[in-house]
Amino acid sequence: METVQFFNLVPWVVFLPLIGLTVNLLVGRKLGEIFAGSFASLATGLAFVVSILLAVSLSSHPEAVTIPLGDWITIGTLTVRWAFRVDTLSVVMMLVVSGVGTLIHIYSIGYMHNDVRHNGDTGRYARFFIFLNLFIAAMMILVSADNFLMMFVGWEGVGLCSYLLIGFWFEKGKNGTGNAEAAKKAFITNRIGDFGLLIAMFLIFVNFGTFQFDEVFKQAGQVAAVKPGVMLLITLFMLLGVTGKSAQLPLYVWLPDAMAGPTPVSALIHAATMVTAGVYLVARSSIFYALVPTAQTVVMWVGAATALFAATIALGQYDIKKVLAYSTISQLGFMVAAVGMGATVAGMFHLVTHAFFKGLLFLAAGSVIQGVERGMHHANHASHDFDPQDMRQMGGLRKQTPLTFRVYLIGALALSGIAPLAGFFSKDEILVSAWQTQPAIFIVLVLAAFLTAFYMGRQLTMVFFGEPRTEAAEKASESPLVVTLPLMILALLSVLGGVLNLPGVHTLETWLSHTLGEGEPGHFVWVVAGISLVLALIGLGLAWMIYSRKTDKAYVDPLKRALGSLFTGMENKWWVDELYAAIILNPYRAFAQFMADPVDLGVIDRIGGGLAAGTRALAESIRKLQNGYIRSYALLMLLGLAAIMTYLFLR
Amino acid sequence: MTTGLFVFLTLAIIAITAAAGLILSRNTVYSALFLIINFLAVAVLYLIMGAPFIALAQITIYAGAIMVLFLFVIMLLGAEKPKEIEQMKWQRPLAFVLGGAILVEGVYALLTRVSITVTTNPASEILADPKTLGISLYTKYSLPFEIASVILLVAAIGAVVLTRMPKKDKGQ
Amino acid sequence: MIPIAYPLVLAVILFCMGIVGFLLRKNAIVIFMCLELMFNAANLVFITFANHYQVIDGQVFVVFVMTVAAAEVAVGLALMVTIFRTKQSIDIDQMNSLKG
Amino acid sequence: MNIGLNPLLLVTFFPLVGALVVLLLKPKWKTALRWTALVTSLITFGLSIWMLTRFNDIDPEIQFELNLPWITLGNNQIGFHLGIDGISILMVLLTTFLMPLAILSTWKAVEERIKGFMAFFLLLEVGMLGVFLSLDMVLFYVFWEFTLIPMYFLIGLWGGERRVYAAVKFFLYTMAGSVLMLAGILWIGLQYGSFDLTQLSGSGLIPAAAQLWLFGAFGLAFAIKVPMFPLHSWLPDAHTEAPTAGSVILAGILLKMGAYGFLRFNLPLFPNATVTLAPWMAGLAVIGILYGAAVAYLQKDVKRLVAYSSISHLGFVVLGIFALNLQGLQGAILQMVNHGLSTGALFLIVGMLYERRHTRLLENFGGLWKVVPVLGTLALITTLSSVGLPGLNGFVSEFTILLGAFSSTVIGSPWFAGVATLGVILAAVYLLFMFQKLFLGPVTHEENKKLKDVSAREILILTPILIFAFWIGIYPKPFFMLMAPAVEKLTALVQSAALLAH
Repeated sequence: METVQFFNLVPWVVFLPLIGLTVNLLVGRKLGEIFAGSFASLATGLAFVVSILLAVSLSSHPEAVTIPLGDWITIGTLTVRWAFRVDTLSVVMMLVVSGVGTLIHIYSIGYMHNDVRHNGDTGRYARFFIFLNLFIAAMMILVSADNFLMMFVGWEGVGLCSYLLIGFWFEKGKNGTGNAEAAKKAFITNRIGDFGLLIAMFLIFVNFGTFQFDEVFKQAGQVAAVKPGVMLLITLFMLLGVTGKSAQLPLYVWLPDAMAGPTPVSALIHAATMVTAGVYLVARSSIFYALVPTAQTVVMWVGAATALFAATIALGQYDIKKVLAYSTISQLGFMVAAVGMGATVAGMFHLVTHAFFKGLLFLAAGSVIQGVERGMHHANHASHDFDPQDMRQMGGLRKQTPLTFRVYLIGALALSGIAPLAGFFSKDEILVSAWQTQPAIFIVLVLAAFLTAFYMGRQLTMVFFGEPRTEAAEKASESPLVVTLPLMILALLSVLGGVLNLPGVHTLETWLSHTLGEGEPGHFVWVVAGISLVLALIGLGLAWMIYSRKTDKAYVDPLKRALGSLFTGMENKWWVDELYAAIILNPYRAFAQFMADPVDLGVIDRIGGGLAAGTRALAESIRKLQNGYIRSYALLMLLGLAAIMTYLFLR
Repeated sequence: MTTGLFVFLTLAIIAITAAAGLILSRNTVYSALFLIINFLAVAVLYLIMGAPFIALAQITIYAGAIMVLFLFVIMLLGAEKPKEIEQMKWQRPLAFVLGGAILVEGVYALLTRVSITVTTNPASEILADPKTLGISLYTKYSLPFEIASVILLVAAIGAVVLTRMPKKDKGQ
Repeated sequence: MIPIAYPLVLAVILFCMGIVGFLLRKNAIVIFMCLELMFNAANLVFITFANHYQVIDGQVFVVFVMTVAAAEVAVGLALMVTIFRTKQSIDIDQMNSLKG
Repeated sequence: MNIGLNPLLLVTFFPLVGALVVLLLKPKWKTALRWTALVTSLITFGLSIWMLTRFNDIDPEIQFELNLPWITLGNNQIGFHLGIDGISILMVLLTTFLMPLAILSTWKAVEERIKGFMAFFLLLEVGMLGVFLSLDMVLFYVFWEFTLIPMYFLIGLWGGERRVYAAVKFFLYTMAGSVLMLAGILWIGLQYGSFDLTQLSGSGLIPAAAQLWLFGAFGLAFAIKVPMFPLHSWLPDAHTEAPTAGSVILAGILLKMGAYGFLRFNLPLFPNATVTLAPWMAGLAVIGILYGAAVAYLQKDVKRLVAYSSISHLGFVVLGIFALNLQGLQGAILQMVNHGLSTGALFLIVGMLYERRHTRLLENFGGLWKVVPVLGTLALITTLSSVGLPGLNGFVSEFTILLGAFSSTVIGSPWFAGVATLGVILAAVYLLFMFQKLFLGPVTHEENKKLKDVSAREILILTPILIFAFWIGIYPKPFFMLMAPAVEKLTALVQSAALLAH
């Protein structure tokens, strides 16, 4: 082969961010913000370059390549290597992660400059980029691993970064601990998912004898034939991991709280990349799922249910980022449903386009928030009860932040599925495969898509249209170029993202088929496209009609009157957090308390203490014999003498 | 009843009565005096049983020296009539019961093992001679004898050390 | 010539009386005297058997017993004096500092 | 035999030399005392490294064996028998590695009676090394009990408020167990004419019926030391009251003596009983994992929290041991090392906080990451290593243990490992709770606002531990290689012996 092969460069996608973080760790604080930010961006950018080189290499040599780096765990039959797997699937993920990652790094240079000042600790600027680079490294490990265990390293590593970044302003939030609590919640919820993944891995090792993707998938058919129950268990436990990481029912609850992190984090980790890891996992293991129809059904319903459920909640939120968070959950539901239906390519397609437009939306939201914050400082608000993220406090921002408004509009339209933006094509592919195979799923997803358009319309209207509802919104201002430049690039991608897998061309389909096997290319069904497009337009229009009129300051959502208690449910996220607190957290707390106090201190500690006390009581009673009276000792001696003599006589 | 038996019984009664007096008398001085009577009675018994040296030693050392020492201490401490109230309620009855039991058992042991027909020997010249005792002491029992002397020395020194008034520390 | 059992019985009686006295009285000096009484009873047994077996060893032992008794009385009374100095009493029941 | 150059003898007794030197110094020469102890422990560490370089890591047999006649008891010879293999060498290295760090941590913490402290500390090292190197049961017992004495005084003299209670409790619990072990040792010795472990291991001499109660007698001693549920109640008190260095050594090494005892005695001597009782032991281990985690969650005292976390972590060790396969056993041994490192480091960090604030109650802290960023970061890494985050040391061992237990034929059911995996979640719950209470949130106490960040000495203490945490997490191969031959031999021995008996 004449073309140069760059496969050996693959470890650098991990090493480059690691170098970036090490340098920042050592000198980042001393060399200032510009250096820390740009060096971290450079590291990620280089990782993106490496990813492109890998993609170029793959285009001429589409077979999977494994680049071993070293041994990791070797015990008996258990052999796990640090090894990278370059195939079309992993490279797609790498491109998304490092590409969107680089843009968000650049955005963060400007965003964090303001954020550290707003929150009053400039010393944490470098730390932010250290964490971001660590995240990129972990995510790269996740997507480029050649075995389940190494993937798990990245899997937990991104969870850690998520924890660190959600709790970045660990002294802020509700009661001062809100952010720290949110971070902990995210990590622990993810750990519940990881528990499932661990069990799945144990089962894989016991039944396959290896963790390596190639070998496992090679044997999958055989094992499924012999032990269908085991395969079902593996896939279901894996699904638990997926629901944790990709925020699906029932483990989605951490993602809305995760919005406590700085906005670039929400964009990068909690929208574009990390949360899609679950989708990636199912795509990677699509061979498993193809073998177990029951598991497929479960996955698909989990995804569809999440898509609809989260969309309803998004409808009732006022926090600009929370709406996007629930929207993310909902869109992840689409992807999971897609991979559950076997439409892996459609899922991956949506994953990519979603990374573009949802990343865009979050970053733009960040720009809006900082704009409002600036306005807030300008207006000298006593900032305690003022929440710059509350959409009720905004309004009319299209004038103050025109550029942000435009990119936001593009993102929102893409998300709503308006042709010919990226979201239209990817969502359409999912709907088509549902239409063809699972009508029930189709109905649920279409409903979710309608709600998506509606809540995006609501958000657009509340934030950008009408008149400013507060002084801060009135005085809000546009962000600097370093912030808006990534927005524009992402907007461009959101517009053009559909090209990746245009109906009839199927670039992505062909590309991924080298890894996922030849699938049936999704047809373009006019009926479906029509339905979804019309519904999206109706949703947007309806939202516009309902919300554009509201300008008064004491903001009451118009839907509240129309839907009544139903809206209260949406507003309160259907009380799921409270439900979990009641059935899991509080019982565990009570159980731990019961174990700690009555059981450990009261029973187990008393066993030893009781033995000691028994000995003591015995000694105490014997001690009384030693009364100090000589005559009484003499009497006892005599008693002994008499007894011995009596014994001698009676013998 | 032979003369010997009569003498023995008389002495025995005196000894027992004196012992009872020792135990029961409230006044410590009386107790000491009763004990002297007891010693004397027993000394006479020794004499009868052919141990004149021991009998005299008993009178001089025990009845003489030791009991004088007792009386001195009693007088010195002024402890002729201390109050005696029994606090241990089982002590008294048990003392009698056990004392009685030992007595019964001892007497029973004696009477079942020692025939009543075996009598004491008349005093023999050789055994009664202090010289025999002396020879035995200085030959066969010379080592215990020396040890006994050391014990006496230690006791003498010990008594002195113990009773010495604690010296008031100089300069205080 | 009396039956050998008689002085032995006498010795037993005296010994038991010593014991009972020891147990009954609280006056430390009387208790001492009771000890002497018991020694005495033991000595009587020695003498009796010396006479019975016609050997001198019994008498030798009596000498030793007397020696030890004398030493004991000397030390014991000295102790008594010391204790009286500190406690102002020779009630043996007050000497119970070593109780458990 | 060239006794003078036997590495084991040198390593074991070199601290004794240091202790003697410490005894000769005057109590007021504080610096000299500290440096003597530190240098001694460093030289001991150097000696153990020297030993490692000469150690043949593909040989499963006992190496550097030293067998001197010691006591003759009738027909029985009690030998002064030392030796090392792949299992014990890691324990020895862990001991010699943690000692200098622990001593360094006392630099500011121990100001009174330094002489006694250092002497006891070095004596403790002799005892612990002796335990790991003895191959004669009686000698083992002597060292085993010997470690109690210095630790008793370290807790009882230099400990916290309830130190005497804790010291006595520690002593009595351990003693109670080991007395039964002594009975077992004597019975074996008298019955089979040897106290020598190398002769008895896998000999199949002991009949299955006797094995059961002997397993119980030995196992009780070890289970108390580990400690396994429900014999753990000495541990929270001892850990909490001990001085920082004492807690480090207690958690880092003394607890490992129990697990090591299982490996060295119960498995090779009583293979049938081991196989029979393995599910029960595994069950207790699983209960311990979950129980320790649950109880740790609600502790108010940081040290108590870490102490209960030890129960949970050592539950994994026991689970791995009784999985009786390569993954389980090797994971268990590595987990012993890892627990020594991460819990040791946690105790060191708690000690550093205590030196600054003189309190261990969680409610008195909060938001410290802002005040002491470097310490916060070090604490974060330590916490994560304890949580078992992949890439750090804890994960490798916990994962291999669970994998071993999951596939263990001896335990017989994947349920044990499955339930134990829940411990992974719970570990995150209580450790992140701890981290949050200490370092996250706002600074709520005025006193905390001016705390000093770590000194160079403190960084010097923690860095080596964290280096190993990363090393084991990323490239544990050398550690597995070191123990693999010995573990393979042990596994084969247990399995064949158990097969013979069936």
